[in-house]
Amino acid sequence: MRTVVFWVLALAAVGFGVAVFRVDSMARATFALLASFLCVGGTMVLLDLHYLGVLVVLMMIMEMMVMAVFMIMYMMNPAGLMPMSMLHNRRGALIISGAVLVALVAGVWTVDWPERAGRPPGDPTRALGEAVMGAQMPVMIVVGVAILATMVSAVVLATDRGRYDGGDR
Amino acid sequence: MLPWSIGVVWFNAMEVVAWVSVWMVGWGTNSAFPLVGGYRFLAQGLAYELPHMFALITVALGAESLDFGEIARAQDGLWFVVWMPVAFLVYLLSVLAMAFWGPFGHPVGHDLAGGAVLELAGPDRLVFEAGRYALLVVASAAAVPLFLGGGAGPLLPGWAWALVKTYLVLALLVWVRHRLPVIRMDRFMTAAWVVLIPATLVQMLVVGIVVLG
Amino acid sequence: MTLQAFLTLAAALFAVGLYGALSQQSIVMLMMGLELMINAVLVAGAAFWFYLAPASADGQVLVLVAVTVMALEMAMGFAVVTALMRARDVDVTDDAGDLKG
Amino acid sequence: MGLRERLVRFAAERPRSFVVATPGGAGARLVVEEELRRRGWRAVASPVGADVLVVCGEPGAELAQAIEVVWADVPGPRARVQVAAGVRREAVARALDGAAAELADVPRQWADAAERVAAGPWTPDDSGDEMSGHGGGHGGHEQGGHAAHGDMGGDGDGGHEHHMGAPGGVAMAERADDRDGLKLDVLHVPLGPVLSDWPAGLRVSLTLQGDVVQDAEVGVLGGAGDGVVEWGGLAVAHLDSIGRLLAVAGWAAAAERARILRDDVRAGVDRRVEVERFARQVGRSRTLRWMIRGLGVIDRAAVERYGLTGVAARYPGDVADRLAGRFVEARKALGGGADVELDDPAALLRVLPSLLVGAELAAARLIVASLDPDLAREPVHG
Repeated sequence: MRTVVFWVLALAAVGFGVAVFRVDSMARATFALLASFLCVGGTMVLLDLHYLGVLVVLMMIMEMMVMAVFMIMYMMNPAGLMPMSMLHNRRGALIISGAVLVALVAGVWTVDWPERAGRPPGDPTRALGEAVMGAQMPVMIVVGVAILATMVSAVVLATDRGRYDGGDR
Repeated sequence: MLPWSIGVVWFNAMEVVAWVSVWMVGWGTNSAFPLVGGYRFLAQGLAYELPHMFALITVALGAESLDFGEIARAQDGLWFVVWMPVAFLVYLLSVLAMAFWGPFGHPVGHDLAGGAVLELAGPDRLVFEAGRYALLVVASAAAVPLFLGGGAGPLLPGWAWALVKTYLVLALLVWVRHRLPVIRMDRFMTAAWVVLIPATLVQMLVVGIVVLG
Repeated sequence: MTLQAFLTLAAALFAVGLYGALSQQSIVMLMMGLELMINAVLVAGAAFWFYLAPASADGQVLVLVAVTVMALEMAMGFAVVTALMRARDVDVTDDAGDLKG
Repeated sequence: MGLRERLVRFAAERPRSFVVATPGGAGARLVVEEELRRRGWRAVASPVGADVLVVCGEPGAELAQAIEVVWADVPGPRARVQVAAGVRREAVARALDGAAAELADVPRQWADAAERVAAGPWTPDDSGDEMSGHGGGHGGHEQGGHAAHGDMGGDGDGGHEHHMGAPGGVAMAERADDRDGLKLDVLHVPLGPVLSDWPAGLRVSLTLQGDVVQDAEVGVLGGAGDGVVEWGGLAVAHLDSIGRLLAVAGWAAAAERARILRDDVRAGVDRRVEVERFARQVGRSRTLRWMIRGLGVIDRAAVERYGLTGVAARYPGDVADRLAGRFVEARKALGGGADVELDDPAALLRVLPSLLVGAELAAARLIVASLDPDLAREPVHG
């Protein structure tokens, strides 16, 4: 039963992933990407990573909504009317990504992966929590500083004066 | 299999789906006013989401669990509403903002002749309004295990108390509907980020100290 | 539902993302390609945690970091596109290739 | 009487009505609003959610055309009521009863629906000329609709039933310099003559980027009436303006209270104490002040430059100051004060564009509601 669900979600995720670059409306591309992420979140719940799976769902919905705003704002040429990607680099891209795919899949199926070390804990979320607050604390600190740096630099880069009158007050 | 051990995160994830649906309604009807209404709900979402998340985290910190049942049981001594008033207030505000109800009804505001729902008639409008009321009811029902001690209470059985408390929270939210002017996000956003977030953080600090102490 | 199956899914997502990133003109679409590639990292990380080292939570922390990186990448991407739009009123990759050697 | 008739009758008992005012029809609007409240019928903000379209006063040529387009927007079953300018309460009651009966008349509604289906779905090219200028309900559909924020109708978005195949056929959103140094899509949205709580006959065509007004151009669609409006006293006019401003600010309870007080004062009941208490209650509301502070500031220089008179001149400042000013004027008028100089609509229309540019759509609505030009006194042109 879990295998069937997995394969359904996997095919859906890849299908939506391909749809992102096939579809001709910006909003649809964004929601195709969102659907792909939701499927990935689903697969993670299958791996008993309930917390991380639902976290991906939560984060991705909010991110994709903000992305939809920017996509529509900046996609000056309506993708549906003026085809965007030129032909030559499409074929080149296809070849490169195809090669990468073949290489990766070959690697996946040939390497004999080591046996599992240890049993998954009863509650992976608690294990994650204790790790993040304990041994992996430096990781959280670095991530926190990275988020702060991104916030500051994004604001500096993006705002000039602010389109609302209140911007300069 | 179902993620009940992380009920709070699941509840939060399902709320955010409303962002997608209201934006799609506004954008899909291909008319200017609903489009503005849809984008207003995104601004409202960004304004209420962080204080709301911190309020939920405060509750989870107090009960040391993300599961609704655990949280309700953890309140048998003292209800969270008593020693987490700021979190409860912020939660109520975010319930209003989540269901764009009453003072937070700017996305479907009267000044845009109905905003996102302007072009909806008949069954579409019925489905949209039903979804909105359902969101309001579910969110106020969630306030019971989070802050009001779940089914705890004298005399009546657990489920009766849960219903009564949900009804009270819902009555409060419905009463507020016309009582306040609509709050616009260009002014509420700064207040939300500058006042509400620090307030919930201080509340979380207090709860953290109490839980550790 | 074996490790190989999950890694194949990750490889497929990575390839689709790479194709998107390489073939699209618009920077914003290029960023969506990158997001898909990080999505692949997410799946791979979760699979490795479950199938190889579930005892310790390092795999989960990796997934957490991958989710954060995805958010940061998107934020910075749009900041760059906004700055580019304001400076040069263009959002297509060809016109923004000044750094090219 | 079969179940179906009983159900239809029950459904038609309390229809939702969309009230449309023409410049000369303000008096009729007051009577209609009072009658609707007495019957408990809800007045809705958009024609799409309405069953009965009530037109107060005689619209001019262009306004009539705008009302036609709005009438096409009202989904069936639908009924239409035309109320003359100097109408009495009984006439309005009879007209509304007629509308309720018409809604319950199933065969007639079927005929109306069949005729609309025969006319076929709406497509942009046959939607009349540029000046259709219909109201908020349908505001952006023509010009703004296709340039919906840069995302083309062509790529099929949601419920749009027709697909614009050839890209040439679609009015693409042209791009203009943003106030923020970017070049983004421009959306032309008319705050049309047919909009709830909007000065009758006024049409402000906005150029929007996002929901920030880049440019505003004011137009007046005349009414066909003789232009004189008997408000029944200055206090009634002020209370009506206060009610509409509070409705636009989204404070439904206070707007309703203002309208009840307005109707009582119009009926001659002495409401000075209640208006006093109501004024204090609205004045105390910090949320309202927080929301309308600093919008549409008119300083002394603007008063001279545009030759403003009336409330805008006597109470310079932002929307909050004008609201407080209207309360003071209403209380003075109730106390039998000397009649003061009314606001000159032409001057208000001149000052409007300068106030609206740079404001958000919601702020623009509040600014217009705070000025509330009564175009009936405006010399009808265009």
